[in-house]
Amino acid sequence: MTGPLLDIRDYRLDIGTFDGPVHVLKGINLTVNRGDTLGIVGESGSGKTVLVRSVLGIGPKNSRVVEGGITFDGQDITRLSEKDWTKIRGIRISMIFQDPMTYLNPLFTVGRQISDVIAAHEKAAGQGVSPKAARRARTEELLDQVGLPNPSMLFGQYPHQLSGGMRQRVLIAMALAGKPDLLIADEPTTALDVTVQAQVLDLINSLVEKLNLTVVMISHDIGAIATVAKRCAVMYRGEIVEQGLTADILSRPQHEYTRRLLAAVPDIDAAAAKIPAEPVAPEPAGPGALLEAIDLRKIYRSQSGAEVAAVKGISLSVRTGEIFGVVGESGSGKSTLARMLLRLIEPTSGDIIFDGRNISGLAGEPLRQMRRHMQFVFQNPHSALNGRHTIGDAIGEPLRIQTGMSRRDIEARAEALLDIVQLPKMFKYRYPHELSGGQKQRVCIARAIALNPRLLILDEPTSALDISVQAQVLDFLQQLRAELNLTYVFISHNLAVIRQICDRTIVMKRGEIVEQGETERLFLSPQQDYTRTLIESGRKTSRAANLADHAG
Amino acid sequence: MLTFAFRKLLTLVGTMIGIAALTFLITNVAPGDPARLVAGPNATEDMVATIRTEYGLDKSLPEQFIVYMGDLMRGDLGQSIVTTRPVMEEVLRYAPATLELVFVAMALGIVVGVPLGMLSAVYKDGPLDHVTRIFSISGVALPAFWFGIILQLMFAVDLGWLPVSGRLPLVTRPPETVTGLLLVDSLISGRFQTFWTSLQHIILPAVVLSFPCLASILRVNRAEMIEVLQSDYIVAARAHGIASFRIVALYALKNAMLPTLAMIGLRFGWMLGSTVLVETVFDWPGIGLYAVSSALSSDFKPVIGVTLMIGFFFIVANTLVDLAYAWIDPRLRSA
Amino acid sequence: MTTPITSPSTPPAAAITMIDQTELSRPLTFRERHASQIRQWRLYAHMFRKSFSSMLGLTLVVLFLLLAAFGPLLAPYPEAASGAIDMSNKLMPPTGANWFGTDEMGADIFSRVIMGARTSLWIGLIITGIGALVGVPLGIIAGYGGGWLRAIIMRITELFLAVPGLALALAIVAALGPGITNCVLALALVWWPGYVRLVEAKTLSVKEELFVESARSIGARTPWILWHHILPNCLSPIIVKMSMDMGMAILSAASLGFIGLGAQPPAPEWGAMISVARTYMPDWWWYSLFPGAAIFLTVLGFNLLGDGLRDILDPRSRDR
Amino acid sequence: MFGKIIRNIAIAGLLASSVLASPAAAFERTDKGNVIVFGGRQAIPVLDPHVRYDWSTRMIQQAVYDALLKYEGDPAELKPWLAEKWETSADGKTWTFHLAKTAKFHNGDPVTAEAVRYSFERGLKLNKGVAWMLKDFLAPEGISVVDDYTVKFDLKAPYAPFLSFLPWWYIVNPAEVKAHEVDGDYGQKWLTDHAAGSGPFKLGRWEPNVLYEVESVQNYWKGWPQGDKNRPAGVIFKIIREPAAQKAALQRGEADIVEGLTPDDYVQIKRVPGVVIEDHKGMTTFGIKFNTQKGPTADINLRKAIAYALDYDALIQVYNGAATLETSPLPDAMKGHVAVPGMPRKDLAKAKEYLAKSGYAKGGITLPYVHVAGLEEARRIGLVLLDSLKPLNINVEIKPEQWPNMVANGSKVETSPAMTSVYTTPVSTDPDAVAYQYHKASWGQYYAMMFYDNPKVSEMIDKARGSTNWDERAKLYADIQTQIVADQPEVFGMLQNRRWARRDYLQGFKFSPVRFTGEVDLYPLWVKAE
Repeated sequence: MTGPLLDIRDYRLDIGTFDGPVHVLKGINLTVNRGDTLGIVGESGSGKTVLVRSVLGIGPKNSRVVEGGITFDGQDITRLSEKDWTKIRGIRISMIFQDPMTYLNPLFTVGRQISDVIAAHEKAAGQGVSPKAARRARTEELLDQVGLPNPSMLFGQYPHQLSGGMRQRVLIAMALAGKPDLLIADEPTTALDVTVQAQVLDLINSLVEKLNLTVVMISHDIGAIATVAKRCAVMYRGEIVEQGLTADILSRPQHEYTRRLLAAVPDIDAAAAKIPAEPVAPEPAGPGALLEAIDLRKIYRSQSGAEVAAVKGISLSVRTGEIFGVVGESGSGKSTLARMLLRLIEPTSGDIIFDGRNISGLAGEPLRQMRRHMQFVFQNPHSALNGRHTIGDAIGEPLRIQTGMSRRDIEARAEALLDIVQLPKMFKYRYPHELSGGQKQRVCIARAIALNPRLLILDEPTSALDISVQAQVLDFLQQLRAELNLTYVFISHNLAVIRQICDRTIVMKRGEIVEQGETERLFLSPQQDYTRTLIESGRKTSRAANLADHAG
Repeated sequence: MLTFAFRKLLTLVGTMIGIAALTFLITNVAPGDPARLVAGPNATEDMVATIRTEYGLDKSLPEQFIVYMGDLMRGDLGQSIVTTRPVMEEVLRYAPATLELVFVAMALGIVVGVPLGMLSAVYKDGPLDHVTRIFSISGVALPAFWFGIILQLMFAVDLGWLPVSGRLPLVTRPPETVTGLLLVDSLISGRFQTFWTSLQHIILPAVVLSFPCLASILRVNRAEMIEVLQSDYIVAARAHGIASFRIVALYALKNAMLPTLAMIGLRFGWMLGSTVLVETVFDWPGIGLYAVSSALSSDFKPVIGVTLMIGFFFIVANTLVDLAYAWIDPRLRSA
Repeated sequence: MTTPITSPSTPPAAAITMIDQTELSRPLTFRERHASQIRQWRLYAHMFRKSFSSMLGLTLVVLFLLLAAFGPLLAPYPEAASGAIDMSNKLMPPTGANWFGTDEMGADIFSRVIMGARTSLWIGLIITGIGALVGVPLGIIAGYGGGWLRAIIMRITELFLAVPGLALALAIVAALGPGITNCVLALALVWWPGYVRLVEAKTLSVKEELFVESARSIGARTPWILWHHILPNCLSPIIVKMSMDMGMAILSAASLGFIGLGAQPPAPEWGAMISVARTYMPDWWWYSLFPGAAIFLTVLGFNLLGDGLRDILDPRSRDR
Repeated sequence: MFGKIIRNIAIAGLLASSVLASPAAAFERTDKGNVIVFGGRQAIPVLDPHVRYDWSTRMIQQAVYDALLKYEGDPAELKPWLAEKWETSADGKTWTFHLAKTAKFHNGDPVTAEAVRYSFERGLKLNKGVAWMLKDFLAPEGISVVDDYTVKFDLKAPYAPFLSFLPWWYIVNPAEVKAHEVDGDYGQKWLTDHAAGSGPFKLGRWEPNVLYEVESVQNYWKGWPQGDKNRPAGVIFKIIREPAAQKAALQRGEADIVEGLTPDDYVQIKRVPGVVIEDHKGMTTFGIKFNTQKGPTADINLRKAIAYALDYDALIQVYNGAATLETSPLPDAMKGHVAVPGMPRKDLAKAKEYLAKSGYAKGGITLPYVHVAGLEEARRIGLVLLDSLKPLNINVEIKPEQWPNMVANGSKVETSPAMTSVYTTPVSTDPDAVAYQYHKASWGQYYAMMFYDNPKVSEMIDKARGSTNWDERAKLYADIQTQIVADQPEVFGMLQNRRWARRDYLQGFKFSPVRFTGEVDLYPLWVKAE
């Protein structure tokens, strides 16, 4: 029992591509002792997932270890044969995966999947597979351990019958089934709602304590890492730029990148330093508002004929020049609402008034004309751009559709727009897949403002982006609003972001407004339980709270 | 579930009527006078007219259509003008031979195609994969009629291992009809020699018929397996230490079977269509041969009847595939 | 076992930023402006070249196209295709003068096989062309439009698809009478539904993409969306299918020719040649062997090509 | 049931391992004796003798039914069969037949005059199949039963060929037919795949499109020419559609006799030991019929030009020599045939001469040549024609058509193509059977697609069929033949030989040219076992 459990030395990994080898990992040095909890933080492309998967022997196909190696419990596992891996993988090292939906086989019951893992473990341990009933008992015990109610019923259920949080717990139970020496958690909370995130992190913490687990957790969310890990490493472009005690890194970041990263994390408890729009004079709701919705409803009819209300009678009023926030968890109806405001989805009932004109009855040409003034920025910039069009085409498209501008003028305007969103002009010849997420979102914004609209509806514009990029985009959005005199409706599930930029906010739950008002008031003195829970959960995964914990 | 079944049944009836209307119209657009063929070479005009009247061919086309659709509702497919018998009776007589052939061919396709697809997915880009790829695409590209003739020459004429054509030797009396499938009937009546010879007779046509089908099952299965093997839950299963064989043969295969099943359903229909070629080459007395010989003598009621029958089998097969889907995929079961 | 890194969607960012740094005021060269496309095509070419079967397919198709284009120049006895006879020279086995032997009328089979390439090319082009021309618009309309229009189009499509194409085509040709025109007509008539289904399914998924919604949000009219967004994104599977269908159409036409309902001699159509030649088995094996091999290799070529194209253009699509 | 199936599969598996593919038997044997297997390409959809006939159907009809007379021998002669003897009145209108008293139907009923009367009445009333042969001259009421074994026919007008048609009118058992009558259909439905005859065979297995079996009758009233000992147990008519498969079946002994091989096959298979080729001169004429009323071929000079341009030798080569050129519109084996002098043969100079006289002196026209889809030889002759007319600068478009469409188009002057290839097989040995094709009254029939109109010829034909004096008729037919050749309504082609390939152990084969292509008299066949 001497020596570290996991020891990574000068690990260098290349991946072969069409354009030649790419250095994915460059000289990684990491040590994990028994009982350690190590967090690895990094943004997409930093190489953190490749690193932990290499530890499990499921790294990318075309990869090649250039230098260094990985030692697990004294055994060199850098280049193990597939046969030897079966004795380690899942048995001694196990993994919790990030997206609970795609990591469970949809065609097998939860119980079957877990008890198969148990059987595999028993076989590897050479003790012979125990009878079905015994494995079932053990499975139910595990399900119970991860805090799932009614394990015996759960045993026979299929993944699609469970909620996201429950599935994540099932994945954890699966990872624990082999009683592993080392548990790797790959972004275990990323795909979950804020409130559920907090619960899952609590569970992991309690399991670590109860079972004395050794955990390596990777995440882009420094808050989540801080909640679980005692030690922490920061990865950037395939390198570990900094490692040490989590508390130290959070409070005294040494590397420039770490500092930048920490600065980019929006703080739920920080009052915003907002860039004021022109007149911040609070106008009363009602006349004079740029956009009003009156009793909007959207009812879907399912195949069996049952009615499902996505939005249940929402009224709101957006003043000229403000940033109007809409916050809610997934399924709260916020995206439906946003689309209805722009008539991308037909409301079942209710009125939409834009600039004093009722647009709910518009159709055909007048509606098209309307669209000049209101634009939408979508959540996922990767799919909001047609992969077959160049960036120049994408930005020029609104102009081609809505104006009679000449080709040459459109080109010029597209270049100007690229300038505005701070992208090089060259990009007009590029295709979306060649751009990074942040760049793509800028293109989407450029496209949205091409026609000089008055209102932008931003549907989670940053949630698909890395934190550092998110910060840049948020800053940029605020600048833009000031420059172009825009009004925003800003939709997000991230309370910290909302607090950072929104003037007024509504909180939505199951298609209804739970609470609304000035953003600051909402955060300082929430009136509703739901709002309070949301803020609490948000705080749990936030940096400041944990910083305080660890420091104290 | 009951509404589901009812809806399926309704679609089936609707589609059958549609097919009937479609084929009726298609086959009646062109001129051509089957009555003349039947009346014989020396028949006088009034003799031809006798036959026309007897088969209602003297009526106008819309009238004939209405009569035909009316008969169809009563399950009457009309009368073959060449054999003078009810088409329904004839189609039912020839159908078992075709079904037997298609079943055996399909079984061959599945038994060979699925494991081969699995193997070439697991050893993707290996030598086996390359061989099966060329093999499978060759399978689709081989003209069935030509391939059939070549096999016949090789195995029946040259080597003499297998019979040239037909379902049974000449003097062998078919076993008592229970299912109409000789392989099954001969076993039921305990006539093993008959079973064995009818097996010998079915091998060549079944191989020819199954080859393209085998190829596409293989390809779909391979493509699906590759995709499934890359999927997150398989990665997870591997990470959790489940044995590779178990992952491939159980976890991944079950997931990959869904699209494979769809292909099997599709290919079932295709096979039924291709029997017109294979049965012609091998003198296999099924509905394909019946359709071809009727088509060549402008006897259209049987052609419509066979088309309907094939459509019917096809729809039934696809319904079974749908059911199998629901059986495999729990997400569909609860919906 | 993760997603292959070589997929075209993940080029190294370095390639782009390098050009960015050199952004100048001078007008850009063609190569610079189209660097992305050039890289994409190079990548396609690279992936295609790597695959033996794809290259084999391409070779066969190019060979076939060459034969179709220059058949009359290449064939030693081009008049053999138009029915010239030489009874004294009939059914000769392959020799130096007649590489593939002669048929029952003494015509040179080698020449007839070569001249058959053009016939087959036309058959394939017309059938797939009509199929796509009819099917693609209907599929897009059905997929994008929805409602009763979709219901009608899809009902009719399903009706056609419920009967195997060959059986239906057989019925049609039987009614219209044998001959190459009728055969092509019949096959075209049963071919379009495949495109409707393919394009409809693809349209249904493409129309859910955000960029379509995005186009709507900037006020694009439906025809604009169909033309600029839906169609380009349906193109890959259509190209793949058309390539495969070229082969299948040739094969189907040959099948009808074999039954005796397709092209009729003296038209040098391979299926019709086999139809005659089968009566000369096995003693005059060369007669059916070479046209059969020609069909096989052509169809194989188009299928391999289509398969290779699928791998690079549309890697996730299902085999049909 | 499934348990049983599974157990049986296991047993079958065991058997399979011991039984290898059984070697081809020389001929089929059953416990009752040898069975002869005839491999043919054409199915028998309807067996009813008064509804349908073609070669395969008639071969089986001939086997299970008897007629008053029967054709036998080469040249074909009318032999007494059910009718032992007959006489005709001086005016040629009344015919009386005396029946054999020993004849019995398969169910034991005697063949009586009433059965004969009923059978003829049935044939005439159904107005199908054979009806055309007699219906213009015989009404159902004209047939009367004199006594149990004597029957009398009163014709509407004298009709010389009357007797020559009788072998194709088979006698059915009225008692059995009436028992199976449905809705006054004269038992048509039942007779489709059943028989009520008195012939040497009765029906055995009947698997449509697969095989048809007949079993020999033990005490056939007329006895067996090969002797009762050699009498086969039966004959199986097996449908083998592919010539290659037929050939293989013959070589493997799976079939004892096959028809319909390609001309080249016959040459090839002749060399196989144990295989004998039956090669006989037939009566089926082949002609390329011109549309003489419309279009370019209305011009007799053009017709002559084409007739002189055609490569007649190639016609023979198409059949590998197994054919002879026509020397008259009538086939050689027919009574009254004369070799007409000056039949056109290939002579390009003459052809060009005629072309120059025609309205198309420079050629430059395209003429359609229609043949029945699937008829290989007709197609090949089309190619020969195409090749032959190239020197005249006349292009030929070869168009295959389905038989019903071809006949429909050919029934009117307007739609009839310029050239149509037509095979005709006379069903009797009387010259009228062929000559009448050139009568104007035949217009509309497929064999009259040339729409030949020569009043003089029509008049002579009418006169000849009404006469009872053979010498007078012979002279008339000689004139008719000469005149037709002079008018060139068609290119007179060749008479193809009738060929079968059989195993040498198959004995008793008797050829008679009046039968259809492929049709064989099954009655005298037998297997000589070593």
